Amino acid sequence: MEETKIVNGAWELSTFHFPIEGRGLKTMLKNMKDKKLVGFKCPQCGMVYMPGPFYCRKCFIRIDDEAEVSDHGEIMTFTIGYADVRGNPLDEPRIAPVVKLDGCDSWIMGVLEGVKPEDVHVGMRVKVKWAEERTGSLQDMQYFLPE
Amino acid sequence: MDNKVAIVGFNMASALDLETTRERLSFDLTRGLFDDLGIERDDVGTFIICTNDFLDGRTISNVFLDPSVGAYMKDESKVEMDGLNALTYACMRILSGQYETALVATLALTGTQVSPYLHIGYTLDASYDRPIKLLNELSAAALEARSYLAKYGYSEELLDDIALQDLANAARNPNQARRLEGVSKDQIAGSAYLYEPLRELHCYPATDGGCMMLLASEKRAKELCDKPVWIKGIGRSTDNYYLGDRDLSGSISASQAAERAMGMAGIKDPRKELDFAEISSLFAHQEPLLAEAMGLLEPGKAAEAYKSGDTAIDGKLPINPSGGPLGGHPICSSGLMRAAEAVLQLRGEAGKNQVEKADVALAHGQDGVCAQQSVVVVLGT
Amino acid sequence: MEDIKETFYHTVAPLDFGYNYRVGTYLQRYIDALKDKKILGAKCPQCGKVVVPPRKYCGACNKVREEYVELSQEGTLENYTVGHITLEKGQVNQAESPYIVGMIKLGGADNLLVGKVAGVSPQEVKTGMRLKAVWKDQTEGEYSDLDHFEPV
Amino acid sequence: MRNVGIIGIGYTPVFVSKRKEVNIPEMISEAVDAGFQNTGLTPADIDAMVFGNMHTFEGVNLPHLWAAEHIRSLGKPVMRIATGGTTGMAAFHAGYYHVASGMADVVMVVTYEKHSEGDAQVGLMGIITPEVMTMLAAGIDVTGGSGMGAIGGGSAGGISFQASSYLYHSGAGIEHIDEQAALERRNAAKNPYAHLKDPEATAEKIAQTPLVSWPIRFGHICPTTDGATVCILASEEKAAKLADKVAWVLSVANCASDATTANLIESQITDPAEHLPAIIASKQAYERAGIVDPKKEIDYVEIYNGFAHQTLMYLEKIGMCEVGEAHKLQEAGELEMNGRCPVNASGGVVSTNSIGTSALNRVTEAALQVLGQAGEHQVEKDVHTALAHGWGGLMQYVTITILGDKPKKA
Repeated sequence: MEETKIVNGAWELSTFHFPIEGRGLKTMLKNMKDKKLVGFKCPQCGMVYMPGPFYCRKCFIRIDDEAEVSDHGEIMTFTIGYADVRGNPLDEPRIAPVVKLDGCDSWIMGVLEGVKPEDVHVGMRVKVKWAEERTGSLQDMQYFLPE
Repeated sequence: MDNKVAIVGFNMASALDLETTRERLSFDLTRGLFDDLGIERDDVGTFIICTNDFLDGRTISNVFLDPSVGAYMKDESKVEMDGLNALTYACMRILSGQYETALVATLALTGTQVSPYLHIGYTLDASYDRPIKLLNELSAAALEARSYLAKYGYSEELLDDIALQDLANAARNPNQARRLEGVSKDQIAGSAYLYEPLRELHCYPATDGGCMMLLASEKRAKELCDKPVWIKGIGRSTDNYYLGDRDLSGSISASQAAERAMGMAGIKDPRKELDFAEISSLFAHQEPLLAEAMGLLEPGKAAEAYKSGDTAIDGKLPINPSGGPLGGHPICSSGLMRAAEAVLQLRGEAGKNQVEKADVALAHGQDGVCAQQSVVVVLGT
Repeated sequence: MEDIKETFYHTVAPLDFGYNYRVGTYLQRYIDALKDKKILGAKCPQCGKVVVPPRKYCGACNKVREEYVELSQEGTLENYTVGHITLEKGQVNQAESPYIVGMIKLGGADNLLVGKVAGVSPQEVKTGMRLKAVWKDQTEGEYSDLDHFEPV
Repeated sequence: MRNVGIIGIGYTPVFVSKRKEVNIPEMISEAVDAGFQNTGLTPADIDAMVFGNMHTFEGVNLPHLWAAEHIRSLGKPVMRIATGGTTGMAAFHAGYYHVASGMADVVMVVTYEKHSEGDAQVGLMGIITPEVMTMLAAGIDVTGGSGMGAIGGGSAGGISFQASSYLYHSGAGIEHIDEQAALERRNAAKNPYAHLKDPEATAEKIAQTPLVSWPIRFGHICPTTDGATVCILASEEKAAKLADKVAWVLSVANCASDATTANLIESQITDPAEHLPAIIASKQAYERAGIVDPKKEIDYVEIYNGFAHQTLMYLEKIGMCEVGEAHKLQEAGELEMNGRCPVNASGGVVSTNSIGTSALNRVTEAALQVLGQAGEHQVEKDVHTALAHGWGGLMQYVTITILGDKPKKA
């Protein structure tokens, strides 16, 4: 059968104004200036989330208590990126681990330096490499290094 | 459906700007409902979320809402239509015997996050109506309005009378988003034309809102609350998409849906047996149009009914005693809110808007352009 | 009392995601005819009703419409609205001047075609008016070839 | 609870990357037609319909409205369900509850996707665009440039974390993912409704495709497909009148968790490779179907595998084998069409993915095996019971359906 004409349409996302929860992320960023990682702790089950949501997934109650989290942790899983988000090849493969920091129950994604791709493994101990000059943004936490 | 599924509780909020996020709105309303009923999330068997990706600005709009309605590690599904369809699905899950309780969770931030008109824009025929650019939610409603007025030779003044009744009811209702104290007919008739004959105050306002409702089986309902409201009948139907193929002066979807719902509820004479109706009339003319289609108003008698007060709170058959969607229309929640308002009336808790006799009620919801789809639920004590 | 709004991010996403819709077999025939300044409808083999623009299924009869029918370029205005606003990307803006959107019954069709009506003022337009199709001088096989309808 | 059976299936004649001649309703109508033709039913026999797809992939809201004539829904109740990748099966479950509740006797479930009119990357990005924009606004680099928060450092980030964690916990290697992709593309070659077909596919050929994000290669990833699928469900009483052979629904179950790809707005607490929802939903489904030992009692499995490792991973999650055993079954040839644990004889999602249909096709393909109507891709062993699985969302939804050749005893 023959090809038929194309007409264009769009999903006009540009017209949206999204209110997005930010307490957890803002609290985390603010404290990073002092090389501190701060999450929120459920008063009932004790789960520590970072960035901290305003409620506990499991207990379904409000969370308002802050809790400090270590900058050392363990790799739970990882990937090695060979292409960027658009699928173009990267110059150097990039190791991206998902890390469970000590004292925290949620996981955080990042970049791992100082180790060859073939040597990274689940369970590996890592620590945060902090920036010398910190501004209260996520750039303060530069990457993970082996412990 | 003889008293097998009941509404045991609900919690809703609506405003022009709720100053909240989707997650917070859904958590706050759900938590509030659980506290009211003295239950926890483990007491809920299944969750039906009702949101729409084009309103939420997200593909799979329930992705971040499962935990915030308490569905973490629970059975959950999503209906993407008016909330009364989600109520229908929840009801089915209980009727099947698989679950004793079901939470229906609806919300949309169509007051502050996104224009409510976009969502209908995306339902239009992408290969024809969208490139032609003549139809949109408002122009389609205006064509429907003129068609209805022309059918009986009504003047545009009827629209002002309808809007006045609804907006005055809404002004007294704390659950409504648009509360215009002391609203007058002149104010309505003086508001700007959007598409003739529809003026600004004949149309629903852009609204933020959400409504969470817990349904339960007969046994659980009696344990969970003193005043369960029973779902007596449900009916749904679909009309053609193409406006040019439809008789816009009536509504096939509403008449078929109502016939099915009333058939199930055993209602033969709706004007006698129903005590009031909550109708998703997004535009003033839709209230008598839909009421007529559902057999609640005598055809051609709308002008008299609104003048004489038959449709008012103290009238023969009150329509939208809550104020209806002209007082607030958070898409997805709107139809469920009609049911929630009906529950308030049936429990005698509707405050200043309480109708005198409230034992059997009808709630209506719609989807698509000019109510292409309707869903009707009959509720009773 | 915490200022709730202070804890939020207010995010915009300056993106419109694009889509490419195929018009399909029936509208392609319609567009091809527009190039020749003709308006096509499609006829149901069972009920015989003709719809414009053409579409594959007659929903009422559960039949595929197979026959294309050329329609008259004149018709009656059955319904209309005067627009005082425009809706672009969901945003309401005041229209430069009021304009008419009509529903027109073309000779030979059983449904109404939504079309732009011009050549008559919004005060004078009324249902029952006879209208005719007005074409672009140079037709290109686009929906816009059929520019508008105006009084006969 | 009333017994519910599948009495008819309809596919578009082809599942390919681009249907350039038809528009969206015209394409869907082909599957609806097939459903009617295959069963001899007419629209008058259908009490209600359920419709599902992922509508931001084409930018059409509630497409069942536009397509009403084409899907023959005038005058009928239609319910729209959408839950990401699980949409097709979530819609099927809604159809099931329509009948099980007694609210309808015969229900048609319609699903489709016409990926070629949109952009699948856009559709997927749309899941988290506001969150990603927020992270950018907060100074977080999400484009894979530098610093923390780079989303997985690449395009297949979240899934790669899952695959990587799966390999670690199971002891399987990337070569097993290669082989699984090859095996399913070979199966697809026997399925007329599959998209990517390669009768000569081998692990070696797949291994030559470039790595996107270790351990995921291009060869492990599903295509984007245009197609539509219809499934007709009926009550036991109606099925007896309307169909000669019925695939009975023994149970349905589903489970949702939190979004399991870490982003910095919503903390992740669920391991994407542990996949608790799959464990919970399958246990529930077995219990409801009265199945005690799935290894012995389930004859055939259809896994929703947008990525090839998921066949192996989910076989373990749903208890078809122990953790760490799936790749051993593969090595022993047991996952093949003539094996003891045949899986995805259809070619799976990794071969065909018109996303709205994908989870429904798991059910319809399982049904064809139960009915003995799968033609060239009918598996060798007798199939009395079969399980269909779906996943979706940000890897947090799981749906399970169990089918049998006999109705469940009351």
